[in-house]
Amino acid sequence: MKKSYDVVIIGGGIIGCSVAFELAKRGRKDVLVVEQEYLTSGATGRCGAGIRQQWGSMLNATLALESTHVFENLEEYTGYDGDCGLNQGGYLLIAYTEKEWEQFQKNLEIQHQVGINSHAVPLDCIKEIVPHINTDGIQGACFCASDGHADPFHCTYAYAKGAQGMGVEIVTYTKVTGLKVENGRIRGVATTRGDIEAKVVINATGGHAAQMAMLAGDELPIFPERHQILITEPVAHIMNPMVMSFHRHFYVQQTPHGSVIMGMGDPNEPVSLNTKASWQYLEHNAWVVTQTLPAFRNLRVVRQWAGHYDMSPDRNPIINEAKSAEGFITIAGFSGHGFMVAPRTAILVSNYLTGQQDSLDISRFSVERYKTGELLLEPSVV
Amino acid sequence: MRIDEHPVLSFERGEKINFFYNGQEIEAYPTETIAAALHAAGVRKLGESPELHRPRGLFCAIGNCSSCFMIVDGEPNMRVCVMKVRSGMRVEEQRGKGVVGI
Amino acid sequence: MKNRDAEIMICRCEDVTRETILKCIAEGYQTLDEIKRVTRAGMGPCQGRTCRQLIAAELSRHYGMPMEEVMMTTFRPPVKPISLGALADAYEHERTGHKHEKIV
Amino acid sequence: MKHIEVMVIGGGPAGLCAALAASSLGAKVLLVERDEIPGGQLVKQTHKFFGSEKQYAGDRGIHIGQMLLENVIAEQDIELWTDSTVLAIYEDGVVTVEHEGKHTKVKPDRLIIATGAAEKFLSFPGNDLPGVYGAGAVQTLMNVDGVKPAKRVLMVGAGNIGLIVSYQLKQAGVEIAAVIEGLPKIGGYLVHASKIQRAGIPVLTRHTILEAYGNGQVEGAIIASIDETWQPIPGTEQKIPCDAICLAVGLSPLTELAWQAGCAMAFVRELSGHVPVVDDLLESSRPGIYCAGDVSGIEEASAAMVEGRLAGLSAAFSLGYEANEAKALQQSAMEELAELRAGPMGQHIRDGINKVKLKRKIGNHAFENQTEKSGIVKDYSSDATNTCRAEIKTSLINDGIPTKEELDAIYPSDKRLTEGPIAIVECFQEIPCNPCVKACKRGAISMLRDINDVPVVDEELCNGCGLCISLCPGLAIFVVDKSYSGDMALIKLPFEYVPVPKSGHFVAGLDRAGRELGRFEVVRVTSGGDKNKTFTVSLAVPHDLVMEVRGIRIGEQAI
Repeated sequence: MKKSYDVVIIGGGIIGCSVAFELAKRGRKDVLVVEQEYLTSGATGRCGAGIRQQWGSMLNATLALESTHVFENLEEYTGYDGDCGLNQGGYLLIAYTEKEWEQFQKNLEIQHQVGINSHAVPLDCIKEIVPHINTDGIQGACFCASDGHADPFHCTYAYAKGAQGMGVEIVTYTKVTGLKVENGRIRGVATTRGDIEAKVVINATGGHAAQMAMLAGDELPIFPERHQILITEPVAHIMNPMVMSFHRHFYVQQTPHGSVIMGMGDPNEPVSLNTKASWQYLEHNAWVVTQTLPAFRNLRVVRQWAGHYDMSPDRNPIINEAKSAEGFITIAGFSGHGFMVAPRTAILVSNYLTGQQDSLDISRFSVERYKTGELLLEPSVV
Repeated sequence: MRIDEHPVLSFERGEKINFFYNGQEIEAYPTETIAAALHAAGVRKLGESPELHRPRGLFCAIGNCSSCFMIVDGEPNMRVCVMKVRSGMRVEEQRGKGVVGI
Repeated sequence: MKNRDAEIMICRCEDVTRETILKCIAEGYQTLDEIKRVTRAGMGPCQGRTCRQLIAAELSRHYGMPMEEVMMTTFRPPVKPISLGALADAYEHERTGHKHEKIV
Repeated sequence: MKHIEVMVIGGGPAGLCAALAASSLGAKVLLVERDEIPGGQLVKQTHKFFGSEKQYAGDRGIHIGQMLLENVIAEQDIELWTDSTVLAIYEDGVVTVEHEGKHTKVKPDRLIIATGAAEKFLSFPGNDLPGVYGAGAVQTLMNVDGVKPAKRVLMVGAGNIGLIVSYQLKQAGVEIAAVIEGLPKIGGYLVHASKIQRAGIPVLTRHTILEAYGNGQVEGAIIASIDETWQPIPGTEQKIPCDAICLAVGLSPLTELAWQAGCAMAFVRELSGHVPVVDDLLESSRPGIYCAGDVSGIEEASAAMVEGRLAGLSAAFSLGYEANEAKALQQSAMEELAELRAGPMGQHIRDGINKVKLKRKIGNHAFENQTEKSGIVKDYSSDATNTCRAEIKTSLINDGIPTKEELDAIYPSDKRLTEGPIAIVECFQEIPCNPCVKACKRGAISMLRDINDVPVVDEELCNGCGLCISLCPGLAIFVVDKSYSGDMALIKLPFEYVPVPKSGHFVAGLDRAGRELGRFEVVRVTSGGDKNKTFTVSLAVPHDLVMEVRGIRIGEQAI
């Protein structure tokens, strides 16, 4: 570790590592990633790692589609010799209310405009996609065959190792304890291993982002919210796609390894950095999922855990350069879908930092939107 | 090989029962675990490991590890070291990951 | 010569050999958590009860670090697998105060 | 949601005693055991326990387990859930249990974690072949299910478990190829080693297993000598044909629930791994959560029982039950523990506990205050280290066979030997055990300071009655009678195998290494009783062999 870097990235999750990689690819190689534990130890390593393109806003649909293209070749793209575990088994979105079904149909139009190969599934064809599903109460369904799931650890390591190969440095078990701001400009970070100077500091700390930004005098509406997941024993292949219901707040999917992984949102979950799992969640998710997939009653849960969503008011990412500290950029607030849009987000941010053109307008993600009211409305989140 | 005479213990085994191992009928006693009954019948390979398909047998005998996973009456991943044998039970070698009956 | 390490089983549940663990350490992974994530060792039904100490010992040996300093991974619930059906019934019971009929 | 005052997780020696102690003070207890039959390791321990009367020394583990279980069942204030596994301890203090197939929630006021230990695994090629077992697994198969695990076994590890299970295998009629041990000395009690040596089972220290081989299951093992750096010495490899390899390489505390509960943990080598940091009353850093038995450090079951009792008392006491009585009972439990740990064999436990104490001082401040609040904490471990204890330095520690010097030192005078029968106690190691002292109605066997001392026989008081032979848990007492006849002397030996010889039979007499010294007539066989199960066999041997013959063999069976 040197005393000074061009860019310091705080947070060794998928966002921090992918940004490091894209920056290095664009020639900004004097980069240090600082991670408080090990890479992926935060939200990335705890997430469901679904990759969904079936979004309801043009922006999210584009981010997701273009990210999916990166995931499809991530090993080659980063030069990684491991397996990122991408499994494109599709996402089956099921609507339990008329209103939801109407929304799905609107979403399809947006998806088609962007070029996503999603389609509506007639009720009598749902079982062809997921044979074990209980179709009672389902009003409609959509499917996108190229949606899927990847291994969050290997994806992050692919970026991290690719970045390291180009000269990026990564330090783990090192905590950022302070930010150095002078004359309205970021100057560096204080860490448990000493002070480091930097021209640009990127805050990719997920649920901790608001706290971190405060150290630079930047107030951001990002809140950590606990979300929980459970996983079953591996069993032989029983289901291809991810099944997801916004109405019932759950998603469930079988990994290539054979385990069935599922998660559930709780509308009453308080804002907190708590990452303890609860028995209430365990029972509730089991109940909800077995209502839709009764045959899963025999599956046995081997593990449950919790992580954070980094929530924003409109449940979309905030990419923001602090007014109080020029050069201090927060990339957070992904509200539960950071993993699946990370590749394209990293490209967007890196293009911005290296002065390159981008087809997307990064300013749309600025925190200014909450003042102007130009929110990034997304109807389809769990 | 059951122990018939022991200097300290006496085994009250109850009535003899039969169960099936890979379809083959095997004698057992209801006081025995499936693993013990199979050992008594000379069967020590209980299955094959999930990825590398290595032969696996009993290891801990107290339900701690996963070495003795077998398919019992169609249900995979059963720890036969702590599961009592029952008359007519169908026990099969588990080769690789279990196939859950749904 | 036969590769001895490929014949040494470290994690029975996930079939992870010593060869895999050592390769992982050689690639620079430093903690049990990372090794668990990259190899799945310790993620199986026994939750690392048998392999955790063996991997910790390998890390201790490789990095010349006393066992006292090898960080343990989190022990996540449940300690024994339990069926979704049993969990769902418990939820149903809390919700309605009586036992839920089994849907098959 | 079920509410209970004291919940005990684990129905082994610690858990059973914890439940009994807490309820004895008036607390309502829920005891949860994952197995069908509570008892933990006691259900398969066919050997007699060491320790003192207070820990039921001299009784076999299985009988102690049955007795404790009967007491638990008879106690109205203890609810017992068997076949029930605790799944998790959550942040809100809720403990989930799989009970009668249901996901059941319990909210205890106090929690005692007594989950015991799991056997350690070892790295060697073929270590997952069918036929490689944990020693405990073999014990379960033999002693619970009554099934022979194999025909010929290689035992890896000469700690107490390795030695005891080897003996039990022999009792079940299984051949033991050898007991191998990586350390330069035997780690278990030497009386256990002596017992198997005279049955003809070699104990090889500084040996390791290089690999297990076999097509689909174990057909043998390759072992070798190792040097000081634990490296195999080329050229010393030996092929050991066997159909089972038993790993008795130690236990590690089963601590996942303590981790989940958020108890402060520390890696303490002397206690065999990560353990919850507890205070003298066994409370963890999480107020209201206590840990007892192997989960907080691997020790003998005798210590686990006392720890369980102490944790149960502490939990009930903290709820306000029988404050005065509880304090005195806690005090005496702590004294018992100190006594059990006072000998050289308890050195590592004392060291380990001292390390935990250190962790506690530098750790959680609130925790430290809480410890002081209890007010009755006294440093017993340093008392124990003050006394001078000697470790065995002769070859006895390597093979379990006493040297001539060691034997000469305990032999009675020639005069006394010719006068009539007298007990010879071949117990050279300071281990916490005293049933022999209690066994002698004449007070002829004594210990100097405490139960860790080696017993001394008063040759004037001893009349050679032989009552002590079948009461010594180590089977280390023999009675020699040189006045038996002009040609022959009588040797009385403890005997725990089948078949039992009958008087008039001729059997092979064996020396301390299991070598045959000749065939001799059995003169008398007396039973130790239905519960004791140890026979005393009297054998007529030539005068010059009476100090050599220490075992017998009937037919091919070395004993």
